[in-house]
Amino acid sequence: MHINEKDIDENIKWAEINKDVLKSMENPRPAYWVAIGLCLAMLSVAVVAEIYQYQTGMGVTNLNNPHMWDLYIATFIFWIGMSHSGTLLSAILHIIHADWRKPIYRFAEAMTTFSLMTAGLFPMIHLGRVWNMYWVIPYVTDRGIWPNFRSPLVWDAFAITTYLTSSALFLFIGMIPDLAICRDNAKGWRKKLYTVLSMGWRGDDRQWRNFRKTYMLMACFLIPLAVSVHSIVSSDFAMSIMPGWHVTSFPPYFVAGALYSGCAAIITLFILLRYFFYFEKYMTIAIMEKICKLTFAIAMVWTYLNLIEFASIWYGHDMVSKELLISKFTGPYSFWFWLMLFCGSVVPFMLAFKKYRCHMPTMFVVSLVLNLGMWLERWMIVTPTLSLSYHPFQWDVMWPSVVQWGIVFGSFGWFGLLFLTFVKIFPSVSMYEVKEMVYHRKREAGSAASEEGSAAPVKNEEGNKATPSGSGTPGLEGA
Amino acid sequence: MSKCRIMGLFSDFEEAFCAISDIKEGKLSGVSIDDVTLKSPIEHPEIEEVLGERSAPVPYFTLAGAIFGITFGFTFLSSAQANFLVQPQGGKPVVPLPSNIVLTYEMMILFAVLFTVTSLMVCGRFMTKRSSLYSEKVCIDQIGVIVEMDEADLESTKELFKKHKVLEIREEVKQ
Amino acid sequence: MSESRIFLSSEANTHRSGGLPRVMWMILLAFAVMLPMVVNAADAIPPKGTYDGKDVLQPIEFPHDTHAKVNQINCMYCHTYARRSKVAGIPPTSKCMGCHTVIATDKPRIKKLTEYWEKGEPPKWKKVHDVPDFVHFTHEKHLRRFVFNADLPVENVSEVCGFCHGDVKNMTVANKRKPLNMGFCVRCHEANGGPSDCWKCHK
Amino acid sequence: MSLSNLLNDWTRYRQGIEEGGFHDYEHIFGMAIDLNKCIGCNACSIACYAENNLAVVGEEKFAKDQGMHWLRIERYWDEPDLGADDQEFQEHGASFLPMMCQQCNAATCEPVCPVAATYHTPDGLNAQVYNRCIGSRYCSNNCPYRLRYFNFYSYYETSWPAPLDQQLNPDLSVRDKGVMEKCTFCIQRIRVAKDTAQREERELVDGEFTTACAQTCPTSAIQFGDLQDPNSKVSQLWKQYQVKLGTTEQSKQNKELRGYRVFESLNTEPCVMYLDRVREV
Amino acid sequence: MSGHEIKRRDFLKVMGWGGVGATLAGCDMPTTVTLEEGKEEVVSYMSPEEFVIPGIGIYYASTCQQCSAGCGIYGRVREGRVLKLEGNPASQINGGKLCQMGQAGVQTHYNPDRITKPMLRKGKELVEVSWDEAMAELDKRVGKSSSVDGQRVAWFSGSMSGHQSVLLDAYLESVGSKSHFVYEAINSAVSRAVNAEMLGDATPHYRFDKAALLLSFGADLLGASSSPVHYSTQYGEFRSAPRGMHVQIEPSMSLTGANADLWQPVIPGTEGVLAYGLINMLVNKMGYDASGLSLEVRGLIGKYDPAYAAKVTGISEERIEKIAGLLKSKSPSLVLAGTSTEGQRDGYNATAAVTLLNVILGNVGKTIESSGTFPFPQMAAKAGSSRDLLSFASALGKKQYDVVFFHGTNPVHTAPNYLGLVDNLADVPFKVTLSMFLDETAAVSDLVLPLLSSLEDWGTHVADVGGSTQTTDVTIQQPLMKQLYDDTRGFGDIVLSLLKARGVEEYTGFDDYYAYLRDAFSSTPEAITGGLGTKAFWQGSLQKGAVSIQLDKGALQSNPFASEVSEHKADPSYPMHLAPSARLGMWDGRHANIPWLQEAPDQISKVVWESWAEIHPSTAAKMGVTNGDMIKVESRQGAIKVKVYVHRGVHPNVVAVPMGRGHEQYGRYAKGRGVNPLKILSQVTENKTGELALYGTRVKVSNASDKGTLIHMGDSESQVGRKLVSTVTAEVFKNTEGGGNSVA
Repeated sequence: MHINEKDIDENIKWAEINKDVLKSMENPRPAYWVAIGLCLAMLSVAVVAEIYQYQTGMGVTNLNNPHMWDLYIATFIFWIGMSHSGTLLSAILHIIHADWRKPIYRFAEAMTTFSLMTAGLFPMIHLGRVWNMYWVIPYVTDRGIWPNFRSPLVWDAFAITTYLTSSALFLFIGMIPDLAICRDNAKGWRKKLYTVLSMGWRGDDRQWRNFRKTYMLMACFLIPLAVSVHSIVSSDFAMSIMPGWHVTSFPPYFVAGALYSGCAAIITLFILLRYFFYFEKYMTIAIMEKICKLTFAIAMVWTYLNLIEFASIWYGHDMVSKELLISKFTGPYSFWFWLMLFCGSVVPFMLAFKKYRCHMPTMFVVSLVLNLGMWLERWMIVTPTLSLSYHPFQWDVMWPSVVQWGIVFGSFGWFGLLFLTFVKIFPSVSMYEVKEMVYHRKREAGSAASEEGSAAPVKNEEGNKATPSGSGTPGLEGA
Repeated sequence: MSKCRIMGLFSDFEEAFCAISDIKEGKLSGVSIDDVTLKSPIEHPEIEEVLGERSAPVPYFTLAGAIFGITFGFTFLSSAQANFLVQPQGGKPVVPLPSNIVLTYEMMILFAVLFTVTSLMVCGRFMTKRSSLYSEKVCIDQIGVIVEMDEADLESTKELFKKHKVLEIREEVKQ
Repeated sequence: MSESRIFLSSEANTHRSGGLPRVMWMILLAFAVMLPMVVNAADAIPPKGTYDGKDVLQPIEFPHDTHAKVNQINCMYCHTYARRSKVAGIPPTSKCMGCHTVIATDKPRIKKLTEYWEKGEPPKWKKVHDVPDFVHFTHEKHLRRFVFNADLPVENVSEVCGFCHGDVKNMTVANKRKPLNMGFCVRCHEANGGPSDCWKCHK
Repeated sequence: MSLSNLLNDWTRYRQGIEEGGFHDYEHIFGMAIDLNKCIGCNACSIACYAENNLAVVGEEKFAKDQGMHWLRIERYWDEPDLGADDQEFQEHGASFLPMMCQQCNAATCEPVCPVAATYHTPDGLNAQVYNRCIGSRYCSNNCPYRLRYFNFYSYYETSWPAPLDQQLNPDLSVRDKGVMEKCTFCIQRIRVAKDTAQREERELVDGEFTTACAQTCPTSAIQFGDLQDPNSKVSQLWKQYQVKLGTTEQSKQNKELRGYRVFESLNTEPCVMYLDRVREV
Repeated sequence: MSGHEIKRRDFLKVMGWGGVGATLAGCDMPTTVTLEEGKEEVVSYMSPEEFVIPGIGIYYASTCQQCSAGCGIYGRVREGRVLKLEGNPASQINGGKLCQMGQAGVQTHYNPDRITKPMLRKGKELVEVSWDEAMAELDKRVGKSSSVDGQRVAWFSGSMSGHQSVLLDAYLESVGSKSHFVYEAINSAVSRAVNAEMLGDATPHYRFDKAALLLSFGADLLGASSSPVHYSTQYGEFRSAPRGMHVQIEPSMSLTGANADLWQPVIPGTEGVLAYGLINMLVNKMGYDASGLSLEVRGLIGKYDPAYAAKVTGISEERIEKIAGLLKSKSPSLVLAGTSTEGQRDGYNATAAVTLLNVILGNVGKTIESSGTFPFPQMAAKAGSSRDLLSFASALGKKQYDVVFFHGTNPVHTAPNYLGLVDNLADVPFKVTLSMFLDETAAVSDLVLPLLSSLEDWGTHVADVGGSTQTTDVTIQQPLMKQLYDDTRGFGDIVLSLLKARGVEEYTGFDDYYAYLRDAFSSTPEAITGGLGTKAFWQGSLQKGAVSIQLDKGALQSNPFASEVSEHKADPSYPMHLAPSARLGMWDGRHANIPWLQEAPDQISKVVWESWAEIHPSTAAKMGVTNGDMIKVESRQGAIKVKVYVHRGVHPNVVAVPMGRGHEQYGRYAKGRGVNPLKILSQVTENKTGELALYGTRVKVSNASDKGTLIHMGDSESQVGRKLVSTVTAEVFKNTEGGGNSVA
């Protein structure tokens, strides 16, 4: 297999980029439709399960007195976690001018938005009285009652609202120039849609200038926001007094876990999109390698934080937490716990080998396994604590019912459906930014090769005074 | 004397850059650099070298949003808590600082982002009608330079454009 | 007005009144985010709100106006449990018959009543003023607060009843005229220093 | 609440911290349960079913641990305090522990409820407002005693086939599905006594109110009363056994004295004192 | 009959449901709340009593009928519905306390499975008929005009007392029947017989609140005893400072055993040897004076040297010595025998040995007091025994009866299979059951008469346990609410109408049982009324719930005797002993249809809703079973399959299967749930008294190879190092709380 060492072939014509990406919105491979059908089927399982649960009561989930939370909350955290990579990585990489993010950030951000929308469903599904869900929102009534702002669940509501709004806006703002391209090329309802969404993008310097600042500012705000969101989600547990939950290292642990699962999900979706939409030119193996390396690094951070947690509990004085830890290793859930450690800490070592990194089918499986590990991590946070907490008389081992599994299963269908619909309607590769990437890379390459004077695109007829020296063109001054 | 606008489409940025440089250097009488607008498929921050630092006040709005978020957030939360009929404090103060700080922080970011986006819409003149000079090619791979000038200078401008290998010149259709 | 007298005589509410929230609400107003509820109730307002209740078909079309307005019978003469119990109670049939074995015996409604009495079966009245089952309203305490402890002459008790039941004096069959929702209760509790403990009403 | 009220509150709070807890309540209802006397007979538990409209969930749901017993008698077989466990036989009998909501003064369930459906009343009780509850079940997760029970189903539909429903106590609600519930220290009984006292314009007297469990306990192992009332039987007992609120570890003058609170080291401030079980060895 | 009842007690009428802030429907699930005006109904009283105020509960005194202890209760009544039962603080028996069965009395009353109309067998089926038809049928069979032979009429009931008993006697006399069988599956008939012989008082007062040591040979005082609440209140006193010590010797742990300081397992049937061994040790080693005993007794005691006792019982000599030492050092003590001691082939002798311990230790008169003599013997309690069941069964076998009445007991459920009760009953031409439920006995009857519940009916009761040496209470049972079903009748009313149908002159004047009771009270001697007028006395008695009767002073005699306890033999083919233990809750099975009690965890195993067998871990290990696995318990009379609960509170040779479940009929909560160990009892009777030997059955136990889980409350049986139940030694207790109330 030929391995392309470049992130992108800088000789791609800009018009070709437009054509390729626009084509993706029309003619995907048939596998795309298979995936859509699969997602619909999965979603319908969840819908049936949820209707049954709504009518009958939470009892159908097998939840019981010690186990008041289970898969719903675990999966909620999983989806929240998955949402972290897209926006957070996109924002960080944007700030540090890592331009290889450009072909992949759009779908990663879409993944953020949709996994947040999936995550947001879970607290609702999990509520005993969904129809009163709106009581968590601080709205003014004459009854003089408010939500309890002390509750981490209310923080969750605030944080998720903020995060969803911000990351959806970030995704949308970043997409405006591309929407303008779509607008110029679409017909029918799509034309109307893109005309409205592109908000009158003209591509003039005023728009670009404000656009650049806006995008940078939002990126700056999104980084701390994303970190705070998962820290707040971790405080659902860390703020309680339960052993196994009341852990100081939970916020960084959750954030690391979030990035980890997000990166793994990016790999999965990367491979899928690359296949569905013939994106081999843009989603290159070189980029894949970079994500894999990043994922590996985060996996090691996560492993380290795991060990920190074990060590601090092991050498700590809290006997109950220690018992819980031991039971995690040896108790009724130990198989899943070991599986989590295997998937989360051992499997990523495959990422250290270039042979595997560059082999798409392997990476597809590996990324799914990593995400399985991360899902197990959330389950192993939620359930064993409830099974074996302070009061031994109320210990219990509980396995989720088919209703819970059905809804969790269906949530993947829901996410998949949203995501696949999105990539079909919107450009999943940022056209203008790939152009930028190509442009700057070409100039870099040009500057390196300027002695030969062959590929140098820079006009120098009027002397060197008129040479633009923007970002991405270092070293030109000396030429 | 009536004003008119023309747009020249260039195949690459350097040509357009040089053309604008020429305008800046006063090679085109009656046309100042402020009359020039650049249209491009990608962002070209380096154009500021010739166009000068044009204003982009988005950060001020962001700052305002953040400050509003903090004040509104904290005020809203603590007034809600103070007005809570049953005072569910369980031995803790009415206005709990730790949780309010967390929530205020979220409000700060939310409003900062909202203000930023709003200001982009306003400052970037979004949601306005596109002029007839708009060319789809600008969104593909060509650079447009729009110059606004007296009709008298029309020809010299065209000349300048042609000198820089303009591909196409569009004139605004007069109503 | 006697109503306001009642409220002025109440103790100032220590829990909720005054300054900061109003200032805070002003700030809110300035930001023009939330408009309703800004006007914080002053300390002398009977419960606000109206409700347009529908007519209820009762087994006997009991004329409250004839009893309470024309004949000036005190509310608590018939709804006698109100001063002792959480419920005001429908008067026992024997109480009706106490008068109506003599008075107006030829009227059709009274004939209907006599039929019930002779059958030994009380009429099945329809409930007009209903609150949800998780609300435990107590008539007795409200009467104590607004009538007995407020030195209101017992003859005027209908003013207090009217807070929640409307002007029953001028109705035949009682009709729901007040919303009787939580906001309605809470505003009055705020204004008059009533308890704000959830468990007072919800158990 | 005005600014001065906010500040006053803060001052009160600071003082509370200095005094080892915030105890500025009208009453603090508490219990003393003598495990030396408790015989584990279950009478209290059934009395609670009768008083508080507790649903019978049936075999399948009980098997899934979805039962609704606000007051449960726990039975342990081990003997950690009498040296090694008996090897062959249960020579010292069983250890019974009646557990109902401990009405913690620093309840861990309260701050986590997103809608403030559980909060501390001026009576010093840990209230659960059923009609406000949205069923997030966070409170139960954060209760180290696991004494909160969730309505996993609309139990009322099957629990009281007519005419069993006529037995339901109208003084408190029957709970629908999706609502958390727990022991209230028979608030409806306390309220009746308080109302009577108010009507007669006097203070609440110890002994005129008690919980259903304390009322029925055949050995009088459960005592219930107001800890703020220095003359009440229960506060006398707390004093007698030198058990205090506002501490995470009881410091007694006489170390041998019985009396402890379950998990008091977690600083939940439970209002139920247990007197140690006694065995002659 | 029902016409004047309304007039009589109009204030008990059930007020309209919606009347006063109805109860149902909790929170606002959108579908369940109707707050529209005109949806709910509100109904007033016709003409209530002055003290009836809607929204305020009223308390009426009555007597609990959930077991035969006769506790005084208060019923809380609101809007005409009885909501909750509480103990009557004035009661001498329970002093304001109540057990779980008493609390559940409301669920017997409101039970959805009560029968509401008389049922007559037509063809194979029981069909609902009118009272007229039912009474006509009765008249045809046992009425004045019928040709029935009074000798061939039998009445089979549970234990009873008071005016109902008087009335029933009158009826049986009018019929000419001498066959009144009084049967209780849970009884203490053997102890009564021993006490009557040795102490001259069948039911002396046990005062363990005065004792320093309680030594119980399987007496489950706090659980299934003749007066659980009474004994529990006493136990509370007993445990207060100065704290008494409690030693329990029994084959499987009862609720009482679970509270013992020392619980000693024993092979059923060797308790007598152990008791003699203790006596031997006390006399020979501890210097107790045996000179008061006859030579014969002394000779017998001499045979049981501790080494022999240790060999038979399997309890080490040191342990026997320890217990003897305790008996010596802690005086006064109280030694009691319970079902496991009594329910043996020679349970009488074993019980006598236990009682002899009291005599030797000098407890008689100290912790055992005379119960006095009740001046109205016709009203005194007729205590149940299982001997009556056996003789009834054998009489049935001989086809001695044409008409049998059943009331207050369910022999078809509780009788062992070998008695063949169902088959024999099929030969009885006419069987009448007076019952609230269609239980097993009612289901095989030809006529079922629906009874009022105990909360709807009148009655008087005399308890045989409780009370002081000076007085005892005749407790009054009064209706707490209007009857739920119009076509149910009180027991007294039915017997009265039977009497009238027999044309007994004395009783024709009474409209109903209430009138009879009023009349009986109006003729109360002044010594009892205390000079109050008839009406005032009646009202006062109703309010108090009881009439206090001065007792004729009695005295305990001491007539020590002893007879040999037959040797305990092993049975190689059925090596295990069956302990069909009775539990507070299900009792003998009569409460199996109360949902609260089905869901109340068993005190020992914490199992709900199903049956279980308790075995020792070593037994379980041998069989390779763990908690929840199915085992087969097989006696010579049959086999049951039941899930197993393993704990160390059982003797390794014993399998304990609590009774109470395994109903084939009865209501929705009881039917088809669990197993009934009484069914497989062997044909063993107590030699002397002819009682059924409950603990005399030998069984073999095998693994039924069916894994399962027990439905039970709780998980860990260990505190895992948490300080949940903290235990201190009696030493510490004595140091701090000592003898007085002062705390050091």
